[in-house]
Order: sequence, then C-alpha cells, then structure tokens
Amino acid sequence: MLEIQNLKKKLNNFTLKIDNLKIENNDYFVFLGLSGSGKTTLLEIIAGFRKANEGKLILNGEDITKKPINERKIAMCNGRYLFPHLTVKENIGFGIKEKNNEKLKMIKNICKILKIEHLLDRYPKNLSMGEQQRVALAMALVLKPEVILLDEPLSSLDRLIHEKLLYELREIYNKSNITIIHVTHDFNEAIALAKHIAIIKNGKIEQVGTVDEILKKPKNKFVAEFTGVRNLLDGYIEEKNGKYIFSNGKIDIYMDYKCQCGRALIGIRPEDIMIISHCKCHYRNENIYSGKIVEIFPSSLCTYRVILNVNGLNLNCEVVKCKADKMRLKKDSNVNFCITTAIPIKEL
Amino acid sequence: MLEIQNLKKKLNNFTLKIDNLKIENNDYFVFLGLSGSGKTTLLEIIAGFRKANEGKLILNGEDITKKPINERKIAMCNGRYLFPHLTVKENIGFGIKEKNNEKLKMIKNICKILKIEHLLDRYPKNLSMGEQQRVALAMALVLKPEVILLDEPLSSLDRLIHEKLLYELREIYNKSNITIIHVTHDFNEAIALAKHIAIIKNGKIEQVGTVDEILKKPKNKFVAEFTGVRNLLDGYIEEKNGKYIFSNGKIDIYMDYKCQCGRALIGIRPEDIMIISHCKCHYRNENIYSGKIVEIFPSSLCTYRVILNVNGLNLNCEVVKCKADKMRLKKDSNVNFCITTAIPIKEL
Amino acid sequence: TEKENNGTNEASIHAYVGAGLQQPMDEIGKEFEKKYHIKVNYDYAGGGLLYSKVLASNKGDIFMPGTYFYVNELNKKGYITEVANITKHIPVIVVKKGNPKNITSLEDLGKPGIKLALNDEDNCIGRTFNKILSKAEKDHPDITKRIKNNTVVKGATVKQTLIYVELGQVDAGVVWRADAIEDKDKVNIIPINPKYNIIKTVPIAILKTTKNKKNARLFYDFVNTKGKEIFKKYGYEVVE
Amino acid sequence: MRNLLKFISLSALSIFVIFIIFAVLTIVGKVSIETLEEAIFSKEIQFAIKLSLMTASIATLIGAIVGIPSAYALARYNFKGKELIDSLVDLPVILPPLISGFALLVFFGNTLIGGIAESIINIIFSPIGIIVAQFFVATPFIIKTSKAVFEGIDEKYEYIAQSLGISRLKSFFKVILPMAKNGILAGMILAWARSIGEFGATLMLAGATKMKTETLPIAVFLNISVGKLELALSVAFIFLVVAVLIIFSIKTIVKIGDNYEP
Amino acid sequence: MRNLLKFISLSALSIFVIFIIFAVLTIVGKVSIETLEEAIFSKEIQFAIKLSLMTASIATLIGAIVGIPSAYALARYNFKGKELIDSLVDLPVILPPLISGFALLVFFGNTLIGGIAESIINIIFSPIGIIVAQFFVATPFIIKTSKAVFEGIDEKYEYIAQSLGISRLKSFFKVILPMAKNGILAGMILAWARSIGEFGATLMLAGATKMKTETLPIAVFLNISVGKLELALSVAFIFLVVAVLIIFSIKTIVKIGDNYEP
Ligand SMILES: Nc1ncnc2c1ncn2[C@@H]1O[C@H](COP(=O)(O)OP(=O)(O)OP(=O)(O)O)[C@@H](O)[C@H]1O
Ligand SMILES: Nc1ncnc2c1ncn2[C@@H]1O[C@H](COP(=O)(O)OP(=O)(O)OP(=O)(O)O)[C@@H](O)[C@H]1O
Ligand code: MOO
Ligand SMILES: [Mg+2]
Ligand SMILES: [Mg+2]
Repeated sequence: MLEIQNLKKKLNNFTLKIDNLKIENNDYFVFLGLSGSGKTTLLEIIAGFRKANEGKLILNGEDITKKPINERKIAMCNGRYLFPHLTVKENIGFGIKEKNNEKLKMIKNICKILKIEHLLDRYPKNLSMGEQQRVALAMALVLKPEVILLDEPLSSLDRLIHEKLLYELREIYNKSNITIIHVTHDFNEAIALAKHIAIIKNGKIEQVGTVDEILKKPKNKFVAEFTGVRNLLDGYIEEKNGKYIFSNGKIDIYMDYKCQCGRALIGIRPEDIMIISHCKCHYRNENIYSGKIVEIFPSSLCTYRVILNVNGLNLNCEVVKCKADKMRLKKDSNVNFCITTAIPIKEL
Repeated sequence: MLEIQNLKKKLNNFTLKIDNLKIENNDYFVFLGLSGSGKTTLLEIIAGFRKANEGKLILNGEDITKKPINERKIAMCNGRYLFPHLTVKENIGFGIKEKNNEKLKMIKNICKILKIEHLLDRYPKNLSMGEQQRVALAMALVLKPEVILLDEPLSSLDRLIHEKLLYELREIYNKSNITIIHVTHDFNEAIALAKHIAIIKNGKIEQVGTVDEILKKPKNKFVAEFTGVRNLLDGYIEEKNGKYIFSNGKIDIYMDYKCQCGRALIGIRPEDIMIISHCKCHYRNENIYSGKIVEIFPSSLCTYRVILNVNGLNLNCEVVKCKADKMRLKKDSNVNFCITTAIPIKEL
Repeated sequence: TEKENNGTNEASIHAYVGAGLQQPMDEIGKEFEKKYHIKVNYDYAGGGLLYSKVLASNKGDIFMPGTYFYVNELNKKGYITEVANITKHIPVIVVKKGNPKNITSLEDLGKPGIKLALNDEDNCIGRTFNKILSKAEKDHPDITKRIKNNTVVKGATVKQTLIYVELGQVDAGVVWRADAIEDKDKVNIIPINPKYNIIKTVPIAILKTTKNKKNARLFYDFVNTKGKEIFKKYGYEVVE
Repeated sequence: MRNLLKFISLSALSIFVIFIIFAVLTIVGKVSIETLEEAIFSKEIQFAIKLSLMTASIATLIGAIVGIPSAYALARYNFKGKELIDSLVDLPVILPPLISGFALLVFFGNTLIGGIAESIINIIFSPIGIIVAQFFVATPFIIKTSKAVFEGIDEKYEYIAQSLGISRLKSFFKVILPMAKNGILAGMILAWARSIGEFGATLMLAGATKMKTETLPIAVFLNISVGKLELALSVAFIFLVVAVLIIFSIKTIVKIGDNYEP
Repeated sequence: MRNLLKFISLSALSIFVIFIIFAVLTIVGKVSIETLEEAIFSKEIQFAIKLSLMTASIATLIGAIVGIPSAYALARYNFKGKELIDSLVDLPVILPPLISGFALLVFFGNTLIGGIAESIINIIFSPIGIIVAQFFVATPFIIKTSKAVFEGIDEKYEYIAQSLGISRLKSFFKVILPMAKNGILAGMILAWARSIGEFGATLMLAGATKMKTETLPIAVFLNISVGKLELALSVAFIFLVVAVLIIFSIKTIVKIGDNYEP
C-alpha cells in the first residue's frame, strides 16, 4: 500500500496539498485532472524526482520519503524522455538486470505486445511521438516494478493504438501484481482502466472513489462537470409517495436514488437524455418531456450534440448519429425526450 | 489554394509520397493518421522546415517550394517548442509586428479566448503541458496568417479544455479567412472540426473527402477501421426486389445504399448495432437478429462494449450505459439486436 | 597622445633591448628624452627572440641584445650598419644566500651531492659555460662529466636559473654577473677562476631597417657616452 | 554515502579548487604589503592594468562578433571539409603563443595582404597589435563553446520563429542567441581570461614597450627578467584579483538577469 | 542574398579560418625542406614529439577524470559560494603561465603539502612536472565546456534512469556521459590542444632539459630564443601537423561512432 500523508509542495503561486491518500497494492489508480492541476508534480514527488516541502510517503509500511529514486521500486514512464543515445532496444533493456539471452527475450516479448518490434534498431529521434510513448511504456513495463507511474501514457496515441494499448494495459495489469498509478486528463481512459479514481483540481483532491462512486455520486459541481455532466440544475427536491422529485419551476424530474430533500443541485449527462420518437420511452415512464431543438452539431464520430429548450431551459443532449438521421433531427424542430438518469450533486 | 504536387520525401526506411492534393482557401483540412504515418513530416514540409526530395508546393498560384519559411505566410504551431527565454506574453507577442498598445490588446484578446490570461508572466518551463499547447495556439492564431498549421494542438489537453478549445477553434475558423491544416490521430477531433479529411497511412494518402464521404464510403479496410468500423464481414451482395442484401452464410444484412453485386466486404460500426428489448426496432424492420453476449466491459464514460455472437460470428457493439443497466445486460445472456447501418467497403 | 612608432614617426625610436638590461636602459632612455625630445620605445625580450623579431617585422632602429652573438648573426644577413660594445658580460657562480653548501669554486660544482641548474648549451650563457668547462678540463679531468651529472635542470633563461637558486630547488647555478648583482640580497656571488673564465660583451647596433638614421645615430652615440656612466652605476663593467 | 555521485563530483571539484587555491596562496605568501603597495601605486602598473582590461575586452568583443556566427555556421550548416575547418579553428590554441605571435608578425610585416592591413591601421608594436594577438589566441574558445551550445538547441525553435514571420537573421538574434546566452557567455569569459593572461603572442607582435604595450602579463615578465620576483608576484596578484572580481561580477550580474531558470 | 544568416555566419567563419591559414602559411613559407628534414630526423625533436604527445594525453586524461565530475557538480548542485568557485576555476586560464609555473614550483618545492606530494612522486624538474603543469592549465577548459553541456541536459533523463532501478552514479555513466559526449570531447580536445601548446608553466616547473623535459613548444622556444628561427618554425610546423592530424582523426572517429544524430 502506498500512503501519502500531509503532502505539501509549493511552486510559484501553485500549491499541491494532499492530506491523506491510500493506494492499495495491485490497485489501478488514476489521477484525473485538468491541465495544470498538479498531476505531473504529484507523480514526480511519488517517484522521488521532486522533494515535497512537507509530508510523508509510505510504501508497504516503509517510509520512502527520503529514499533515493532507484531504491523505491517505483518506475516512471515518460515518452518525452527516451535516452537519445540508445536505440529502442537499448532503451527498453536499460533497466533490465538479467543477462543477454533472457534480456533479449524480455525485450522481444514486450515489444510484441506494444507492436514496436520493427523499431528495435531505431534511435528515439527517428520515432514519431506515438512510437516514443510506446517505447517508454515498454521500458517501465518490462521491469515489472512494484509501482508503475504513467504520466499520460496514451495521450499522443492515435485511436487504434490507443484502443489496443488500453486493453494491453488492462491485460498486463490483470496478469501481474503491479500497482499502477496513472495520470491523465481523459475521463474515458480512466473509466476504461481504473479501479479507483482521484479527481484533482488546483493541487487538491476533490474526490476519491471507485469509478462507480464518482459517476453516480459526484461530490461537487466540478467533479460532475469533469465527469461529463453538462446540465446542472438548481432547485428543490421533495418526497412524494416514496419517490424523490426535483423541481426548479421549469421542469420536474424524478430522481433514481434516495435524496436529501430541500434545496438541491442535480446534474444530467448529455448521454442520459434520450430523444424519443413516440411519447413513450422504453426505459422509463416518467421524465418524458417535449422541447425544441435550439442547435445541433456533430460532436464525435457517431454522435450529435443537440441543445434542447424546455420552458426556456437549455439542456445538452447527445444523440447517436444514425438515430438522429433516422429521426431527421433538425434545428428548430420539436421533439420528445426522456431523462433516463439524473444525479444529485452533494455540494450546492 | 494550397496545392501539393508529386511530393516525395525519404526518411530512413519511411517514404512520404503525395501525388496530388488541393486544399482550398478557407478550408479546414485535417490530416488523420496513425502515429508514424508521416503527418508531422508532411506538415513540416508545408511549413518549409524540411525540404522534400521531389515535388512542388503551390500557394495561391505561387510556387513556394523554395521560399524561405518566414515569407510563406504559413504559421506552424507546436506546444513543445515555446521559447524558453520568453514569458508567455512575450511568446505570444513574438511574431506581432504591431506597436505596443495594439500588440498588448491583441495578446490580451487571444489569451481571453484561450483562457490563459493568468499565465502571461510565467515562463514556459513553469507551465503544464496543456498550458503550453494553448500558448502555442495563441502564438499562431494572434498573427492571422493565410495558413495555420496545427500539429496535434489538442492532444494533451484535458476533456473540458479540449471541448472548449474545439469550439473556440471552430469559432476562430468561422470568423476569419484562415486556412487551417490540422494534423491529428483523433477521429472525433477531425469530425468535429474538419471540412475535408485526408486519411494518411505509411506516408501515403488513402482517401480524401468530406467528413460524410469518408464516413459513408470508406475506400478500404484501413479507412473503415480507422473511422470506427470494428466489424468487417466478407461475403456476397445480391439484389432482390430493388434491395441489396449482403450474405456470408452466417448472417444476412440489408444494405442502405445501392451496391455492386458479387463478392463484397462490408463494415459495421459498433454504434450502429442496437440491442433491443423487444424483437422490433424503431428504426428498422429488417436486420433484426438474436445472439448471445460473449463479453461486456466499459469502453468509455457512458458506454459498454458488448461482443455478440450470432451463428459463430462475433460482432462488436457499443451500448449506452444506462440502457445496458436498464436491460441488465450480462455475459452469456441472450439478446435481440438490430444492425441500423452497414456500409460497403470499396476495396476487397 | 601616444606617439606611434613604426619608423615613420620622427619623434620616436624603436629599440630592441635585452630584457636583462632594463634598469640602466630605462634610465638612459629618460635622460635621452630629456635632452633630445625624442621618445625611445624599448622592446624588451631575450636576445634570440629579438633577433627573430627583427627578421620577422623588418622594422626597428636599434638592436641591443644581451650578447654579441645575435648582432653577429644579423650582421651576416646584412641588417647592421654600425656596432659598438658597451659592457662586459661575466659568468659567475651563484649560490643561495649564506652559501650553505660552501661552494667556493668551479671545481666544487662537480662535488657529489650538489644540485645544479645550468642553461641549455644553445643559450649564450650555456654555450659560454661549456667553453669554460673545456678550458678547465685540462686541470680537472672529468669535470664536465661530473657537473653534467649534478645538473638537475636546465633553464631557458638566466633568470630562470636564478629563481631556482633563490627558491633552493638547486644549490648553485651559473649566470651573468649583472643579473646576479640585481639579486644580491638573495644570492651569494662566487667568481669563476679567471684562468678559465670567458668574458662576453654587450653590444649596441644600428639596424639597417631604421627609417631615421639621424635619430638612431643620436641614441647610439648617447648610449656610448652618457650610457656607459649609467651602466657603471648599476654595477656593470663597461668596455672602454 | 547515500549519494555517491554527489560525493564524487563535489570531491573532484574540491580537489581541483583547493589545488588552485594553494597555488594562488603560494603567490600571495611571497608578496609583502610594501611591494604590493609599490605595485599598486606605480604609474606603470596602473597603465598596464588599464591597457590589459581594455585590450582584453575589445579582443573578446571582436572575438565574439566573429566567433559567434562562426560557431553557428559550424553547428548548423554542412559543407565540404567541415571537419577540417573545425580542426583548423583549434590551431591558435595548439600553437605555442610565441609561434602564433611570430606568424602574425611575419603576416603583417612581410606579406602583401598583411602589409595592406598594417598600412591602414598600425598593428605591429602598437596596442592594436595586442588586440590582434589576443583575438587570434582567444577566439577559438568562443567558437568552440558556442558551437557546443548551439548544437544543443533544437533547430525547430528557429523554424517556428521563422514561421511566425521572423526572418532567419532575426530568429537568430531573438531566439538562438538568448537561448544560448549562458553558454556563449561562458565561452566569452574563457576568451577574456585567455586574452588577459596572453603573453607570448603579445610579446612578439606588440612588443614589451613600457607605458605603451605593456600589459599585466608582460609587466610580470619584465619584472621577472630583472629579478624583481617579488614585484612580479605582486603584479600577478593584483592581476588575479582584478580578473576574478570582474569575472565574478559578470557572472553575478548575468545570474540576476537570468530569471527564466527557476 | 536569400539566406542572410547563412551568408554572415559562413563569412565570419571564412574570415577567421583564412586568417589562421595565412598565419600558418607564413610559418610554412619560412621553412625549407632541409631544415624540416633536419628537424624530423633529429633524435631530440623525435623525443620531444613523443614526450609532448604522451604528457598532453595523460594530462588531458587526468584533467577529464577530475574535470568532468567537477563540471557535473557545478552544473547540478547548489552550494554556497558556487559562483566564486566557478570563477576560481577560471584562474589557471587567467594566470600568465609563467606565474602558474612559478606558483606550482613554490607549492611543490617549498610548502608542506606540496612537499609530501613531491616526496612521493618526483614532480619538480621531471616529466611528471610537465603533466602537472599541463593538467593545471588545461583542466578548466574541460570543466567549463562540460559544464555548459551538462546544463543543457534535462535532469529528468537522470531521474527516469534512476526510477528504472539504476543508481545515481550509474545513471551518470549510462545516460549523462553519453549524452554529453560530444561536448565533453570538444572540451577535452581544447584541453589537449592547450596542453600540447603549453609552455610557460612547463618551463618553470619541469625545466627545459633536453631529452628529459623538452616538449615541442619548449624546443620551439629554445630555438627561437637562440635565434634558430628556421629550425624553430620547422619544429612548430611538425608540431602543427601532428596536432591537427590527431585532432582531426579523433573528430572523424567520433563522428563515425556517432550514429544517433542523422
Ligand atoms: N518548475 C515549476 N516551477 C513553477 N511552477 C511550476 C513548475 N512546474 C509546474 N508548475 C506549475 O504547477 C502547476 C501544476 O503543473 P503540472 O505539470 O503538475 O500539471 P499537470 O497536471 O501535469 O498538467 P498537464 O496535464 O497539462 O500536464 C501548473 O500550474 C504549473 O504551471
Ligand atoms: N529525422 C528522421 N529521420 C528518420 N526517420 C524519421 C525522422 N523523422 C521521422 N521519421 C520517421 O518517419 C515516420 C513519420 O514520422 P512523423 O513524425 O511524421 O509521424 P507522425 O505521423 O507525426 O506520428 P505521430 O502522430 O506519432 O506524431 C516515422 O516512421 C518516423 O520514425
Ligand atoms: O636578455 Mo639577456 O640579457 O640575453 O638575458
Ligand atoms: Mg503533466
Ligand atoms: Mg507527429
């Protein structure tokens, strides 16, 4: 278990401050945060690259706050810092203590997994950014350390390799006893990989928990927005016949979970609003509304972002393209829609 | 109009070769390709950083192949190369020819748009990666050149800023007469921004066209896979009563478009397979099947990837989370599903 | 303002002078300037180096190296118009102040356990000392060999040898008397038996390259007359 | 010994610096207050200090003007015989200064091209000669150090600057030069140090004329030549103090202006 | 003039190199085949060549062993008085070599610590003295050049190497040293060149004893100071050819092994 206790690090007008955080052995722990939130800084403190001003790091009961980097059994992985004077093969073999044959086998193995066998004799300068990332990943993975630190390992990879590498990472993680600490700003990456997620903002952890907890119970507006909630509604929740109903004067929404009554902030993800052709929804009988499309534009490969207006309230909604095409969704047309899930947000 | 004619560039065992490509003025042109496909190389040739071995570059009728970089009116943008000895403000003002007051105004303006006003007095070393990217973007945008080259400008940005910057980019593009050439490996980015897309592989362009053309008529397997097609089926297409039906012995699929009969390869995007609770689909009456869930795992914030087995054929299917939860989709359970769109792939 | 000297400026003379002659020559220069209002630019360095400079630059008016040898060499090449001897150069033995090793003669330099600093045989003093030794060889066979065995270092200049003696790195050395006198508070001077000793002279010459014969001539004459008095004052034996 | 590397490298540094300090102390030990005073208040020494500072500074400046672009050419452009030219640049360092001085003397005194230069500005036996000699001997240090630093700067910085509309020449001044500042400065300080300590070539080309071409090292030489060892050491000591003070203050000033490295 | 920067920088380089070539040619012009032959076949000169090559190489090697870690310490660690120490390192460059030699002579001959060293290995008046003198004069070049290069290498490379389980010391040898190779080599070549050309300090500390401590520059000096100009120039010429050939081949060999920069 890696424990972070009362960590504090000042940088210019930025302060990283983590009071108490425990990362279990064999966890896949993802730090998720905006750019500039201090993710890299935190990772580098864990790795020993930077010294914290205060606080302790404890790995499996041992205080490693002052341990030299190379004795921490924590490997950092960063595609921007491959050793330029070594070939890819030599880079990957850099930390391997095993002898020639065994070493070569290990290198070959990891290269196969990461699809970089054809690069073995190149120098980092002659690699593309994505290739560099994969080599860095190989360098750390091949060593099977106790903790592996990944600073946005997938961030400059293309879709195909990103997808493949994601599953490779899962597999490698599943097969080994490594603890992985992964830093990213990509929520999807976190969801696909993490057991636990910590959302970090401005040097402070906003929320820690399993993926589910974070998705279903965002602690505050920031976490909610960061995890994809684009519609935030301020109003009151009342109990009626054992059901919890949110209302803000413009719209009434039945909540799924038991909620605290009174003033409340709730959030809806664009994906949780379904435009329906009939006035009946397959999944829900309540929460059916009709509104007008204010705007519609492509937001990804197979989705449109649709902005709906109900009683003067704008709601962001994500629609699969084929569906939108079938339904001939257009600006200014009127549609029915259903809110499948709305989540309460703790903070007001 | 920027014309690329018979361009050829050899690098080690990699060759970039572009026979003929025209990019209209005021186009938003995205080069989309895997890592190592030669995107950066191409961009650097356009910018004049590297010399091609053969071929010509013609900008608005003028041959610029041998023009000095600074006279090309083509600005390159790269977050990895901010000037370390200058503050953010000085970096952004670097290329501005206007005098003090005007200059400051321009800087302030662009900083507001890109949300980097608070960084003005920092040095690049003290910025996070995402902040660096935004500063680079500002440096190029502030100059309003004829062509702006963006090498993965959004690739290390977090979700929120990515989304915002995407729309900012769209807006800036819409408001100005700039031609933007954007290089990325992120298909969603391309879809959200591009007018035209060129898919590049191994130094060669596989397909050029509007977003729609590329989505609906992928020229070959590679383009299909790259644009999200995960299910490729090899079989025969026959015409029956004016309808085109694909069959490979295991499954029969009605096609949407007029197709060539005979041996054919078709593709289905995971998003175009809908799991349905009843044996009827809202959008289609044909193409309804039943199968068994072989595997199911989260693939993004609100989606699961489901692998379905029909007559021994494995199909990848993407299901929105709320739907999957509602339907209690589980490994080994039997479900009905509908293929909403299947696209023919030209190449066999 | 600085008056440049390249031979074209009538108000100055460029004189190459052996570095060891600085003190008397500086004084002579001052007197000369006072009298004739002609500036003397002394260019001080070792004799051989000055000789090279004359050849390389093709410039200069007066040549006054520490020994006659270089004047002779230049004369052979036709660079000299006039020459006269000013003072004598007398080889002497120097030992550390107080003479701890009790060296009193040339023969003592060959005693076992004595450390000597000599000059290279290509050097004027080195060459002269070799000749002295071969003269002494008649009375003291093997003295050359014994002295050679005692030699721990060879200096490139007289001053280097003197420094070694003063610092105690060696017990004795052989230098010119005039140099030794300048350092007489740090070393003891032991004369070499006149029977063997060879005395050299310090000459002054007018160079062919002079652009102003009249001024060069004036200075040449001045050194030959008033100059000799000043040399005497500094402990030199002048050639009458 | 937790940090062996730190221990070893600091030890090496200490050994070398202590060695230097001891060597300098032996000089100081031989200097008495009286001779030091005599030296400081001597018109001749004051002149020599001024002359040394001036010539070394001018030589370094000219060396920088010629050397920095040369270094850039060597770092960035490929041409035939580059390796050879690179080696030729080392020549003035290899050549014993006396020989360099001799060669320069012959060049300006006895050759056509040199003669023309000499007839325009009087170089031989003049303070200009000192500058030329120091320039010749010291410029390679600027070239070599700057070249090493230029090679470490990614060309893309220049390209990007140019693609922002800045000309090649301007991109050099606005980007490469400031980025290489520290390295270039280190080279210039080395060159300045070499210039101010230069003796052999100066002796040959400019001569050792008092109150005219007598720099500090020549003053030291002249004093040694007449056996005034103590005075020579005093001069050397003054010289040392002046040089170290100047180098130290330059470094400190540069450090202060150097706010982009935290 | 499309590329002004290229024009200017190549011009500057040409001017300096042509200046050097002219200076060298004047030397060559003064050398006759006979004296050159005389010099080459002279036992004394052959000895001097061997001695020069050997001492300069050893001095450079020791200089590297001491200097590279020192440079690393100056580049990476912060300690009190760092700027001052950095300036002290320049001292041997500033000091006129004669004074350096004198100081070393006093240090090894007349002080306790130096005396102990002297009693272990005989330094004064011996070939070891040459090495010591050259080491003293040349090491600053290794330190300064290496320091500039080390400063240009991001510390993260070291950290990442260490996080892959490599000790600090090993990360220095496996990562920093190879990455800084070219710069260090440039410094070592400068130091070697300075060593092989070093004259004043050697003359003082080791003396000018033929067939014992006579290096090439001392041979040149001896010949010059006795007016054997042509012989001196011949020796200088041999010296030049040998040094340039060696430096050129080192650079070429290194270039060949240097395949990671395309
Ligand atoms: N050496 C430094 N000196 C001063 N401030 C720094 C330094 N390094 C980082 N910062 C600041 O600390 C904050 C956190 O930086 P950090 O690199 O940890 O962010 P990040 O979360 O990794 O961002 P990104 O996703 O963009 O990489 C930023 O505001 C940055 O400007
Ligand atoms: N200087 C070079 N020398 C040799 N090969 C090179 C050089 N630069 C790039 N390459 C090779 O050329 C190919 C294309 O590289 P490029 O950087 O253009 O890819 P890219 O499409 O930008 O990839 P990424 O998305 O990872 O940045 C790669 O295989 C790379 O290894
Ligand atoms: O300059 Mo001297 O007087 O030959 O030693
Ligand atoms: Mg980061
Ligand atoms: Mg790229």
